[in-house]
Amino acid sequence: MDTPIIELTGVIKSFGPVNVLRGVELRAYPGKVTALVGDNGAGKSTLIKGLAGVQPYDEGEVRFEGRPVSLTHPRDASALGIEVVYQDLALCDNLDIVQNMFLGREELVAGTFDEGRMERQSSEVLRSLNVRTVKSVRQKVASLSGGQRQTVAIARAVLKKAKVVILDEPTAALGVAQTEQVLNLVQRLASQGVAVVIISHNLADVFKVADYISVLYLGTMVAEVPTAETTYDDVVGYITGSKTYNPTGARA
Amino acid sequence: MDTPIIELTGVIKSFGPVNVLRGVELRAYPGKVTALVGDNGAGKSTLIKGLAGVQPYDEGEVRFEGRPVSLTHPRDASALGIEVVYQDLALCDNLDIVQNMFLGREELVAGTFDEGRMERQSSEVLRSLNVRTVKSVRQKVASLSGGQRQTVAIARAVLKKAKVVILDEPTAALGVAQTEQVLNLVQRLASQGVAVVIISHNLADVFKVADYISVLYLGTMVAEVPTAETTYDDVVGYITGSKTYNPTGARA
Amino acid sequence: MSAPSGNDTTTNTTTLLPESVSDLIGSGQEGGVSQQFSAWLSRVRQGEMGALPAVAGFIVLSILFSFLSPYFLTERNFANFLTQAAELVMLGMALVFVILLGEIDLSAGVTGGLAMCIWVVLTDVTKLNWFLALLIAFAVGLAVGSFIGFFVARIGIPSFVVTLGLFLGFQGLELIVIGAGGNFQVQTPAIVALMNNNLPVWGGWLMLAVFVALSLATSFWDRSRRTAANVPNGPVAMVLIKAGALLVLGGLAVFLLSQDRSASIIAIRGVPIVVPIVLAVLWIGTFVLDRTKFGRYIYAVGGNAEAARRSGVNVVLIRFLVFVICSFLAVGSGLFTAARVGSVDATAGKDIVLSGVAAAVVGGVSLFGGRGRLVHAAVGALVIAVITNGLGLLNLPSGLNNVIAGAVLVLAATIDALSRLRSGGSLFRR
Amino acid sequence: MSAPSGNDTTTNTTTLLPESVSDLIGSGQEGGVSQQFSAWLSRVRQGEMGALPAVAGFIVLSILFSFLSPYFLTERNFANFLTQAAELVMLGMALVFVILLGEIDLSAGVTGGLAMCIWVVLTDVTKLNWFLALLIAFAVGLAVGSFIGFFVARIGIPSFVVTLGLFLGFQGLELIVIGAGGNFQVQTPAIVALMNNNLPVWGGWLMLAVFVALSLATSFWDRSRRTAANVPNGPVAMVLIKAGALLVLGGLAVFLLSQDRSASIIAIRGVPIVVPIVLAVLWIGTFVLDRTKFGRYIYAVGGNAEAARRSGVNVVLIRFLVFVICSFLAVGSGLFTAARVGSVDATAGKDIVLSGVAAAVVGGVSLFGGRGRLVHAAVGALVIAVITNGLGLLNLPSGLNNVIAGAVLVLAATIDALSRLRSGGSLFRR
Amino acid sequence: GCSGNGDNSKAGSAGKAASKTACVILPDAASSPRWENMDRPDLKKALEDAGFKTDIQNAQGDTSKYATIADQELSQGCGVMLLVDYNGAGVSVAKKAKAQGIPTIAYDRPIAGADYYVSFDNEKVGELEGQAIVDGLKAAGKDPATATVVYMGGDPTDGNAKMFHDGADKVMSAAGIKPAKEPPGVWDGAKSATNFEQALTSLGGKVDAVWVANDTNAAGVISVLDKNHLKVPVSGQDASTAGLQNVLLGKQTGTVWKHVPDEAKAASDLAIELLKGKKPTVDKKLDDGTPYIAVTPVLVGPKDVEKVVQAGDASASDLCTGAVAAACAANGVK
Ligand SMILES: Nc1ncnc2c1ncn2[C@@H]1O[C@H](COP(=O)(O)OP(=O)(O)OP(=O)(O)O)[C@@H](O)[C@H]1O
Ligand SMILES: Nc1ncnc2c1ncn2[C@@H]1O[C@H](COP(=O)(O)OP(=O)(O)OP(=O)(O)O)[C@@H](O)[C@H]1O
Ligand SMILES: [Mg+2]
Ligand SMILES: [Mg+2]
Repeated sequence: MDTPIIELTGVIKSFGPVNVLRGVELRAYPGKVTALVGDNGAGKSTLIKGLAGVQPYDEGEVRFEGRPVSLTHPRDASALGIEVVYQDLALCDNLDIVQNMFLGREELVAGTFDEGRMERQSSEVLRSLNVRTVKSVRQKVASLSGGQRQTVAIARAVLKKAKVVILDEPTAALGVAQTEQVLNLVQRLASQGVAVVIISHNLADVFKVADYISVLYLGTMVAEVPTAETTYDDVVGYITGSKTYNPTGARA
Repeated sequence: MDTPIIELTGVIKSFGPVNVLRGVELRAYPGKVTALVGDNGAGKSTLIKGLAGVQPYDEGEVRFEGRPVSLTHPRDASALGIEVVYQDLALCDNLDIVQNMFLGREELVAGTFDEGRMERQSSEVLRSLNVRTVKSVRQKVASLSGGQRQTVAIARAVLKKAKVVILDEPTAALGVAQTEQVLNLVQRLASQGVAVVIISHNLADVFKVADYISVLYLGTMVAEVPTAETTYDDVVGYITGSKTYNPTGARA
Repeated sequence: MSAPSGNDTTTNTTTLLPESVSDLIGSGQEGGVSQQFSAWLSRVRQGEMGALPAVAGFIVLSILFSFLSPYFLTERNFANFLTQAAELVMLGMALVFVILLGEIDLSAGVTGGLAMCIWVVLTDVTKLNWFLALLIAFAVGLAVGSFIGFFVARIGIPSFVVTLGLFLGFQGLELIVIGAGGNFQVQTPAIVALMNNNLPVWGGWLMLAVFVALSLATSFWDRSRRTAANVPNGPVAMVLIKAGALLVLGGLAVFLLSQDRSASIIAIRGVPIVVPIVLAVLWIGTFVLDRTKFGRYIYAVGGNAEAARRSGVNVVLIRFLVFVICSFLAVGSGLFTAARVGSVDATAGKDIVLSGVAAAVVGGVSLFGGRGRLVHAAVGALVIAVITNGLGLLNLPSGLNNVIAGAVLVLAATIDALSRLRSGGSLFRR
Repeated sequence: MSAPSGNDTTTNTTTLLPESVSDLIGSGQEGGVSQQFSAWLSRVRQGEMGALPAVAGFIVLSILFSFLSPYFLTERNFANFLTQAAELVMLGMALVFVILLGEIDLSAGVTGGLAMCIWVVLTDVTKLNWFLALLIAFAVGLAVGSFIGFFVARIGIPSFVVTLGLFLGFQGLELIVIGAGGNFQVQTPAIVALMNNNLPVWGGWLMLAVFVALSLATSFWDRSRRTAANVPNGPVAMVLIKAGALLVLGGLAVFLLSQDRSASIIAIRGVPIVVPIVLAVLWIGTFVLDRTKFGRYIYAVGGNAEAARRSGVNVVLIRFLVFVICSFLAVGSGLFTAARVGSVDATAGKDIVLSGVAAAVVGGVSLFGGRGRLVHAAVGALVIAVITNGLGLLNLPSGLNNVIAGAVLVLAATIDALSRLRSGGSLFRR
Repeated sequence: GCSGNGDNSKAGSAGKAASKTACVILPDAASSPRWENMDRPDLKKALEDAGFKTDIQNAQGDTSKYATIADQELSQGCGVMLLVDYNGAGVSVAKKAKAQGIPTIAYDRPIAGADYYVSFDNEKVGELEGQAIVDGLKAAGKDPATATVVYMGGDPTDGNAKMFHDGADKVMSAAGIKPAKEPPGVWDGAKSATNFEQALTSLGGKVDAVWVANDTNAAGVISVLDKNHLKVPVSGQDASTAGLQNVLLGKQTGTVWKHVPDEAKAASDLAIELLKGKKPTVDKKLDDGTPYIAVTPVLVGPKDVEKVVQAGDASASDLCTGAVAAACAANGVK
């Protein structure tokens, strides 16, 4: 069994009367891809936002590389090397692509921006994600198409080397070719030792890239299973609540 | 050959120096599902927004039921019975689900709202779309998950009977079961004589529901083909520009 | 090919549902009184507090002032307070309409002032019938509102600039209308009575009865509609509790105002005439905002103008109309000031507008648009008016008075902000 | 299990790229001068016009006034205009920082006024060294800014309310500080010189040379960085054209100001001392906003605070700091006023703040945050100042003067809005 | 103020207890520093020394606030009301007070319906200012009839500004002066400076004298004159620190000094009589028959500054700073 780099236990999160997460567990392993699946409104994004420090959990323990850590601010997460692509993308519409990609991590020379270097890097990362219709990296993000925005958000997260990369439905708006590239990217990241957590409703994709599949159902983690040991139909069953997972291995 | 209810010819749209649509043609038929596919940034959403009157075209002719019409405002489109689900959803975060679903088409009694009736109808439509995690139809849309928001936007578009329903990547954020329901819905709409235009990157879904497939490549319509007469690989080829469509039938 | 059935594109509900679904999604109306109460409590904890912090601020300030001055908690000061606050409540309500769209009207105060200058000159100098002149004054309000609305909604100039231009320009116009150094007395008894006379004692009770009846009537109408649609209704006890609370609090107020509060032998008693007028505007405005398409569209445009536009809302028209309403009600506010001061001069309405905006904001209306109600502005206005009222009893030098007024305003807003913050509402604060 | 390589989580670029890609995505720097120009033109047509409409408004107004008064286009009035505009330009630039976050500072004017009251009392009455007193005055600005920043950024009170509170409170404080005596003379020659003396003629030319050199230096520095990164550079001719334009226009201005503009025998010539100061602030501020993390984060927070927060930007700190900067620069604006008027009284700075906000908005800064530059506010301030300057030459009665000032303001904004509208930019106007 | 009141707060008894209170409403703090810095302390001291309570408030240039203050004072009860009118707001207050049987004194500015009027004569103030200009022109050897004189009045929305203007204009036009320019009136040094600078520019930089309504405006005007190396007759009023300094420096011809304690004393004497329940008689009467106590203002030139200092309306240490020190010595200001 691998040692998880991230381990969540007993995570609880409520919005007023709505209990969104009711004691959730989650593990992510370096060099592996963990898929997080679940129905709409199951609490996947809420779980992720807690890990990112965006919306701290009400209760629960987060262990990073074995140590308990507190994640109350996005800066806590990025200090640990956690990069996140949010479902709602979270880009600044008034800034251009380069500015968005380097926001909070600008390249400096003598205290001022090294625009040339940032431009080159943005351009290279976007190219590697098979972007063909973006005319200029100096385009304002407001004027991008849905898929282009999503690509920028993904590019932003993989620009700097991270220990954990979390992607919340990264391919939802992407075309066939781009989706292919992102799935490749996910596998490449994992092969470099990065722990990847990916949320997706596309089970075909999930089965293509994931090492582990975690299923969230109405705010509880109902299954946490190696991809090799499960089937498409089982996972659909866990997601819709029509099947229950009975772990056969040593993991509880 | 069917008579199209909507027929676009020579549609051109530019944003400053960027020529997004360069003389596009499109047809949609009553009782049929037309899929519009294309790479990210190909101009699909731009094409749709023109049809919805949200972002009028620079040039080009729009014929509706044979007559040329001018679509310069969303109200023009809804007057013709065109309903649209936008890729960016376009919901008012400060309003609740019922208020969003009935925005612009509120049910009145004696000049004031008939809240009861609107509540019931919202609830019923959402249920029919397999929504299980929404606690209350009086929840503010701001607090919904990505998939829940998308479901609300779809429900809004099918609440009233329309002649044309246009869906811009309606299942992008949806779970497995919800996607299933939406595809069913699309087919049910078509069977009632509605002309449906659906944009999707998921070609499996497209082949499941579409009668015609139109492929947009860098702002030009490179293929317009009945689903039955083409294959998955061909369509991918058109999308990525690696294949060219040579119409074999009578349609040019 | 089968065409869809005729022209009923927007009138009929869909027939898409596989079968009629019986188990509805909740609507927050389920459960008994205690459940309703705890749901409300958790909404409050979530940060949806509306005017609650402002109410708290008002109570805190009132307690403070009643310790500092023995005159604060007298029937007489209560009545004074109501008339003093009336113009600010009115202006605050006027401004809510534009603030709900994320716009501002810096000229609201001087619009009222200018209309009153015109009114007073028409009645005093040209001897026009005062009522006709009043109609003209309100027409001026409508014209000003249309002017602003046109420039903001059609031409697209930021409302800050248009109304700042009018703010400057109208001060000049007032001067031209009134003449240098001039001022005119308000001599129309009906207008003076607005602020200086009171309803007969029975009138106050009648007013209360009418408002309680209205509250009950709308509640039961809603219930009947919900029953007809076969959706759950909240407990009937809630309706009665609300009406009861209105009856008790309102009854206390009317009772206090029915006592003689004169310092001389001539008795002064009864609810000031301005009170039912302000309450009527509040009720009608709230009705429009909550229950009509126009009101709903104001919130929609304020929340997401593009989404509203795509839903077929005539955004330009809505934007236009809120300025018209604002200017119209602003004339009402100007009228109250003129009636209370008893004269109109060339600076009328110059200073009140920032307080009006502050009233709305303190009450919980968001300057970014889309969130807030008329009653919020009304409560906010009471908070600001109680600062002036209370400090006025303390006999402080002018400089200190200003300093304290400013400090108390920040303090009141701090109460508001802290209560929202503690409840985790910070996420949705812009 | 292979752990990722050590601690370099944020220092190294990714090694994910399959191979180094050679064909870059464009960056708008490609092509020759004519292509650059047509790209700029189409950006303008798209609605990205920045201060262009304000510049147009300024030119139109100038032409108008030069027809209406023969004194308008004189060297003397040009110099007067520059000193009259300086305080508004400064305040407008101060306000840009907070407006970029979608916030407002209604107290900016009185903050400057209060700081000057303190300064003048310290120098005139307590006979403190004027420079030390000036340091204290600027420290007051910093303190006020920190106060506002704390309440807005940490506590979460809307800036409108906090700064309205201070607007009221500081008027009281000014009164208390100035006390008996009512107004005090500015007797420090160095301060008086700011607005009333001029650079020697060679100083004006030197100033011009410095700014042209700065412009060239930054451009060539940028080019060298781009070359190092191996990304395309714009044509070098563009840099020279810009510098040349600066040289010609600036040269004309300096030349005009180098003529004797005195009506008496004692010659008055040279660039007013305040001009290089304002230009330096403009240059430094623009540098910070365009080229440093802090500046970038201001735009990010103004555009989408939540996105900025998620990117690790310390949103609270940014929000705090913009208020500190605004108040600090506002003291500079107050200083200019005091120097020009030659005395400080208890109402200093009361009326200027709305004009400051209007300057920013007229110049093209969005009140909703995220869009605008310092130079926009500067140009907007020139537009507003030219209204006052031009009308002042026409000897109109007071009321009419106000009316025209308001009307011209709306007119100037209309030019602005119409040009944006025609260019189809309406989509992005909120 | 009221904290010493041992009575309970019932309206009736509060009224009786407070019949020993003198209620005062001051108009603003902007048009002149006198209200807060002189009238308030003087009135307070005189009345409280006589054993009465005072409730002194300032309407801060806002008629609406004026009415609010009046309500607040009347609700605490007043034995006499001493009102400084602000743009007519005093009239309805006087009416209200009368209805409650409270005697009213119009202080410094006339109020229709008040029982008494105590004032400096505002027109007289204007006349003195006008005289200073005329005399200044003559001293400079200029013919008033052909001299270029700019009028810098006060805020025209303030009724007093008109009286100052009319008084000044009476004297000046009698001497043959016609205003060369009359920019919009303000009570604001900064705007006054801009307005004057523009007027001066439109006169081609030539001016022979500037009638200015008060010292704050004069400071702005003088700043512009300095910048243009001009020194011409300039008027003012209030004997403020900056004004007196300008007078000493010879940049301002004179400032009209209204020795506020004189006016305050006349008013407080009258108020005390009224509070004691007496009905004092006054010899002078206004046109409408209102008893009128007039206090005369004084024009202060460089040689008279010492008088102002002696009277306690200015302090030599405030005045004689920097460049003014020499002028102080020359004019015997200690
Ligand atoms: N701020 C909030 N206030 C109230 N309820 C909320 C809030 N945020 C989320 N929720 C609720 O929490 C539940 C989980 O939301 P979440 O966004 O985590 O779902 P998800 O699993 O990511 O779904 P999707 O697949 O649709 O993205 C939803 O029912 C949603 O309505
Ligand atoms: N307002 C705008 N200004 C400039 N360019 C724009 C604007 N809107 C869209 N574009 C550009 O037009 C192109 C087409 O955009 P569109 O949104 O139609 O793409 P799409 O086919 O819907 O892509 P996706 O599958 O990613 O949603 C993109 O390259 C986009 O950058
Ligand atoms: Mg989600
Ligand atoms: Mg799209």
